[in-house]
Amino acid sequence: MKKEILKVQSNERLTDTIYEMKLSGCSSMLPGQFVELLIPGFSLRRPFSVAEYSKGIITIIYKVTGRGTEEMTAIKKNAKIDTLTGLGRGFSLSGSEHPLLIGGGIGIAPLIYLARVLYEREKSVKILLCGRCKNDLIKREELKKYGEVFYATDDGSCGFKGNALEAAQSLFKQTDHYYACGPMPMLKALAKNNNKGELSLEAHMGCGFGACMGCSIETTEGPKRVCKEGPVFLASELLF
Amino acid sequence: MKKEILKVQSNERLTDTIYEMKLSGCSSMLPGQFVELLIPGFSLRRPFSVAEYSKGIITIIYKVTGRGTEEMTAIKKNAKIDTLTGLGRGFSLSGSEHPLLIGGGIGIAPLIYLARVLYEREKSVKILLCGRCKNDLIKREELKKYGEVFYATDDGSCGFKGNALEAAQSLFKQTDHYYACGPMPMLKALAKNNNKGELSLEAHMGCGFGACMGCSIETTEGPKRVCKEGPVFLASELLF
Amino acid sequence: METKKITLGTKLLGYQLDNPIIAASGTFGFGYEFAEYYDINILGSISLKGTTKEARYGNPLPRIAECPVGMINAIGLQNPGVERVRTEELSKLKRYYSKKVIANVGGHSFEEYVYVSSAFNDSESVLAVELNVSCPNVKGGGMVFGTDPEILGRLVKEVKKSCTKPLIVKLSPNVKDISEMALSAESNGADGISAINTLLGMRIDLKARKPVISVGKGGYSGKGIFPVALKMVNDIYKSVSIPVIGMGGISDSYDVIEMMMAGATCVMIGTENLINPYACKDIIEELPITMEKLQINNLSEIVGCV
Amino acid sequence: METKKITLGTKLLGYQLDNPIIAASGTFGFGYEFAEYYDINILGSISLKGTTKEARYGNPLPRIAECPVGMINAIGLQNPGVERVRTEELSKLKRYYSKKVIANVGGHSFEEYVYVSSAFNDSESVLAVELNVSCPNVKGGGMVFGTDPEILGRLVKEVKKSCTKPLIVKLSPNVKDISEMALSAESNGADGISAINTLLGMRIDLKARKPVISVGKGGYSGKGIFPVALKMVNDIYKSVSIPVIGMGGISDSYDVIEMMMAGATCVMIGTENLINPYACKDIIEELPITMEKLQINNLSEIVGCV
Ligand SMILES: Cc1cc2nc3c(=O)[nH]c(=O)nc-3n(C[C@H](O)[C@H](O)[C@H](O)COP(=O)(O)OP(=O)(O)OC[C@H]3O[C@@H](n4cnc5c(N)ncnc54)[C@H](O)[C@@H]3O)c2cc1C
Ligand SMILES: Cc1cc2nc3c(=O)[nH]c(=O)nc-3n(C[C@H](O)[C@H](O)[C@H](O)COP(=O)(O)OP(=O)(O)OC[C@H]3O[C@@H](n4cnc5c(N)ncnc54)[C@H](O)[C@@H]3O)c2cc1C
Ligand SMILES: Cc1cc2nc3c(=O)[nH]c(=O)nc-3n(C[C@H](O)[C@H](O)[C@H](O)COP(=O)(O)O)c2cc1C
Ligand SMILES: Cc1cc2nc3c(=O)[nH]c(=O)nc-3n(C[C@H](O)[C@H](O)[C@H](O)COP(=O)(O)O)c2cc1C
Ligand code: FES
Ligand code: FES
Repeated sequence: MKKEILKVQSNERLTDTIYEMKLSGCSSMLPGQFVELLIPGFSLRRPFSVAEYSKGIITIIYKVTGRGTEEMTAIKKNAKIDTLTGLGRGFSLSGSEHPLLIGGGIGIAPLIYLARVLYEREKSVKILLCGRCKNDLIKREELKKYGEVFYATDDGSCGFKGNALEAAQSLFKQTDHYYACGPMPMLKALAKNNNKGELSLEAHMGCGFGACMGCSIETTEGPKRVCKEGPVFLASELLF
Repeated sequence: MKKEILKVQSNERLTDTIYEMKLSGCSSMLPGQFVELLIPGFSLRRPFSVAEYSKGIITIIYKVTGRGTEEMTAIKKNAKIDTLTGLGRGFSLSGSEHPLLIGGGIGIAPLIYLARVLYEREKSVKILLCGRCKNDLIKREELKKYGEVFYATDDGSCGFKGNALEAAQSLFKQTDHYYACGPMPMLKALAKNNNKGELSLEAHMGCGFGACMGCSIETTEGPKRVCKEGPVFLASELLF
Repeated sequence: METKKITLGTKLLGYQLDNPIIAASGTFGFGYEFAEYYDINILGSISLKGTTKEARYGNPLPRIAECPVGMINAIGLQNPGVERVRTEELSKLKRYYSKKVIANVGGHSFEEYVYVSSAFNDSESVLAVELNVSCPNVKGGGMVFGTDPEILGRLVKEVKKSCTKPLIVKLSPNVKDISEMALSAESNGADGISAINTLLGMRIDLKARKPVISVGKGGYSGKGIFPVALKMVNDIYKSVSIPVIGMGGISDSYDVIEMMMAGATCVMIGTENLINPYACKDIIEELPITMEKLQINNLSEIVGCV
Repeated sequence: METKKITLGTKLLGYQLDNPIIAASGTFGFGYEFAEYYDINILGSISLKGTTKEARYGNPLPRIAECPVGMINAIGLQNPGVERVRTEELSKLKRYYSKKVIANVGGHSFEEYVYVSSAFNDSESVLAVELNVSCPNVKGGGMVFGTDPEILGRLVKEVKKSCTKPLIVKLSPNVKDISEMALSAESNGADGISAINTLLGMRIDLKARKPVISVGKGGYSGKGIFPVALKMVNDIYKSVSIPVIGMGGISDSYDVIEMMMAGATCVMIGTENLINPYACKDIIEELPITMEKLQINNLSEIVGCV
């Protein structure tokens, strides 16, 4: 964890409700880790997974879901943001030669950086993107560079028509380890069906660095903090 | 009263602790009236007398006395400030042909605009500036344009050595009406000695426009609000 | 998004308000001064400055202290006395405001409360009397009535004997259990509850090394008290069946909706009027837009929905 | 300005602290995690996370809700139980912190409080036990001990029989009269008072139309409670003669000085640690500069000066 003042390089709309922000001045981020931005006018910091990181520049991809993220859309280039960086324990990077990445909606974001790193380590990467409709499946072109990409949508507007678990069934057979991020019901369904994976969770956070116990979940090994021992957990340790 | 978004034209240091800020976009201000600035990060607005007003531009001269005014010194050109303008009842402008203006320290500020207007109305204006030392006697050159200027300092570093009341004694003989603004002990002393004058008072304010009764003083005519019936009061109506 | 018919109309104590936004007592003078700034007829209603039997000047200055988010006041119920309020202030207000208002009543004794609250019996423009049993700024005054359920009950019963207007009891948050107070008011005849009044608070002038407020302590209001107000309004809502008027730190239309979800039938806007003289107007204008965003057609559907 | 010798040293319960800045319970974990960020030996002391007899997971998520200035928490005293705190956590902390700490004790029964508070009798690194009789987040728990002076008195008396460490009683602000509570603690043997714990508060998720916090309500802390905390610390200071540790919304060195002027011998920093992990460090570094500005040479000269 470091407290750093990052500088906004860009802040652009990707879809109706999803934006991409790049910030410079970050000293370290691993795939699956997150940052916490202090948005002026708000008391608590907002946590976001790192969607890409290279040469001190981090990318976050965020969905407007409330007043903080709404305010973020108005942040201009060169603005300075008080940020905690390098938070949490990210994805393991050496788990498998044939990893499967499963992203649901905005949960696709942290898989981008992960996919690139796994690709650079010469893993054979498969990526399953899930959403309600085609519009939810962000960053398709970029992800194609890092592996074979599959799609699933609830309305069938892109790829397989159905939910993540249904779409994952055949892919599960081709992997010994998966990484998933997305809405809680999706993660729950995946973990119950297949416990050889890692899931990135969300929780309302008081601090983001282990001080307040605001984000603790119960696991097979006792309570763990989403912000410190997580946000990435083994499917096998979660008690849903 | 109007709520207007003013734009900072300049914000410059005059002395060690006194600054001058010019703001544009103000629709109306009379001598002795005041504005209330909402400084970002603070709950209540800060009241300041208008030191000059012309063509929509107001000047305020402020002394750094606390955290709000300290913050104000960092405000940059072109910043926008949410302001209530045209507040209060200012100085009467037709009281006398030979007015005497008495300003103590930062209380000199509202007398500048007043002096100019009286001068333009062809009154024969005398101005007494009082302070602890020469440094306190701001805007001497400007005021000389509008009338005959006298000085009094506690340490004798400029003009008469002594306090405002002592210095005013001889000038009182040459006027039938005075206007005063400055620290409370000075105003009290003047009013007790000579009740043919108008005094501009200060009070901690909740609103600045008559809604909260936070600034009421007792007068011979019952309670009056510094922000609404004041800030200028007749010496004869004050109960010290 | 398709446009639906959004209605702000709200019923309070049998009276139909155009919207649930009421200016809170003590932050809106006697109302007419705001008529300089906008047409105050857009307001649901107005609760007038707290009124006592005799004219009162209140506490010495300073009466106001700033807080990180909010303020402390110790006005001490400055008002011209009930006779002049009833005759002069109400008729001045009538020139600008054609709806009914709420008369806010303060006091230091059973007798005073009874006297002042029944003085409005014949005032046609008064919709209800709001009994302020919670003003922290009057020596030997309101607070004791607002912190002891037994004494409060007796007061309410006494006032109801002679006051013919619907009676709203305004509660203090400076208690261990506000619902106990609300229950006592209800069971002794109160027609509604309003809450919360200010929290006791203090600020110190670091240079002078003494309290900012002349009388030492005062009432803390504004944004900083919102979470406390919300919790207390919800507690009251769950324990009584008379309507609750919610207030405390409301600064925008989202806060209004949150307060109504906690159980408020109407809300009052206080401190925000002092910082933004257009606060009530802004809120009334934003409210339908925010309701649409949150898919609320009718405010009554959300009252106490939590 | 000429430079004078400014000293931050403060005496608490017979123990000399380097400065009056103590990390507040529940916002600093068991301390050692902050050692990653700075040398925590600069702290006056640390109050550890509230500890109970058995390990507790606490309340379901969400346990945190944001407020306009501050936050609500309903952690529910998650902790590994006193045995592990005494053995594991304290010895982990010792590696990074060479001074003495304050053990914060929670509970739901006389027996539990007595058991846990005397479990630290032999812990050399424990300067004092802080009895949290005010946690609003435990069912059937702390709050009742913290809102009834008679029950509090009995509890303190009972704990004092077996706990050999100096005893600090941490009071709840959710009462009508906090000095009554402080007096009861003092007259039954408490060696110090700390205040305030969190105010009861609530927030609602407007889309879901239900409380943000899983258990409905929680404890409100942070800047928004500062004026209330200041007033209560002053009330306590004026009614007891044992030292008062002040807290509630302190976010910078000015707030520290204001709290001390109200009567605090030392202060605790809570929520601000969560927003700025360097909060205590920043405050300790700013303090001498602010003291010089305000012409304070020695902190003891300002304690309760108001
Ligand atoms: C480890 C982690 C990584 C995340 N990564 C991303 C990401 O890459 N992209 C993205 O769009 N979102 C991500 N989120 C969710 C994001 O933090 C929330 O959408 C955001 O905090 C909502 O803020 P708001 O002010 O718009 O919402 P509001 O509802 O107005 O927020 C009110 C409060 O609740 C908190 N809150 C609300 N929703 C969530 C949530 N889902 N998780 C945690 N806190 C919440 C806010 O932080 C704030 O404190 C992540 C969350 C966590 C915990
Ligand atoms: C009608 C009027 C006209 C004024 N004109 C001028 C002027 O032209 N130039 C100038 O330098 N000052 C003027 N003042 C005083 C000025 O308002 C205060 O110096 C300023 O508010 C201090 O703010 P602060 O944040 O620096 O001080 P802090 O002490 O940090 O402020 C804390 C709170 O106290 C209030 N406060 C503190 N001192 C005063 C005071 N003297 N009067 C009113 N409120 C106060 C602040 O507004 C704020 O709400 C005027 C005051 C009034 C009432
Ligand atoms: C300056 C001021 C004066 C007040 N005077 C009264 C009063 O006379 N009678 C009363 O019942 N409440 C009075 N109040 C309390 C408010 O009506 C309201 O209950 C409280 O401020 C909380 O709401 P808010 O946070 O929106 O201001 C006063 C509040 C303020 C700030
Ligand atoms: C997340 C969180 C957890 C807390 N846990 C405890 C606790 O275990 N024991 C305790 O006595 N107080 C606890 N508190 C209360 C704080 O120690 C402190 O009294 C309160 O938050 C007010 O101070 P602040 O405004 O500086 O945070 C907790 C507060 C927070 C925010
Ligand atoms: S958010 Fe504070 S411990 Fe995880
Ligand atoms: S400051 Fe509110 S009435 Fe004067």
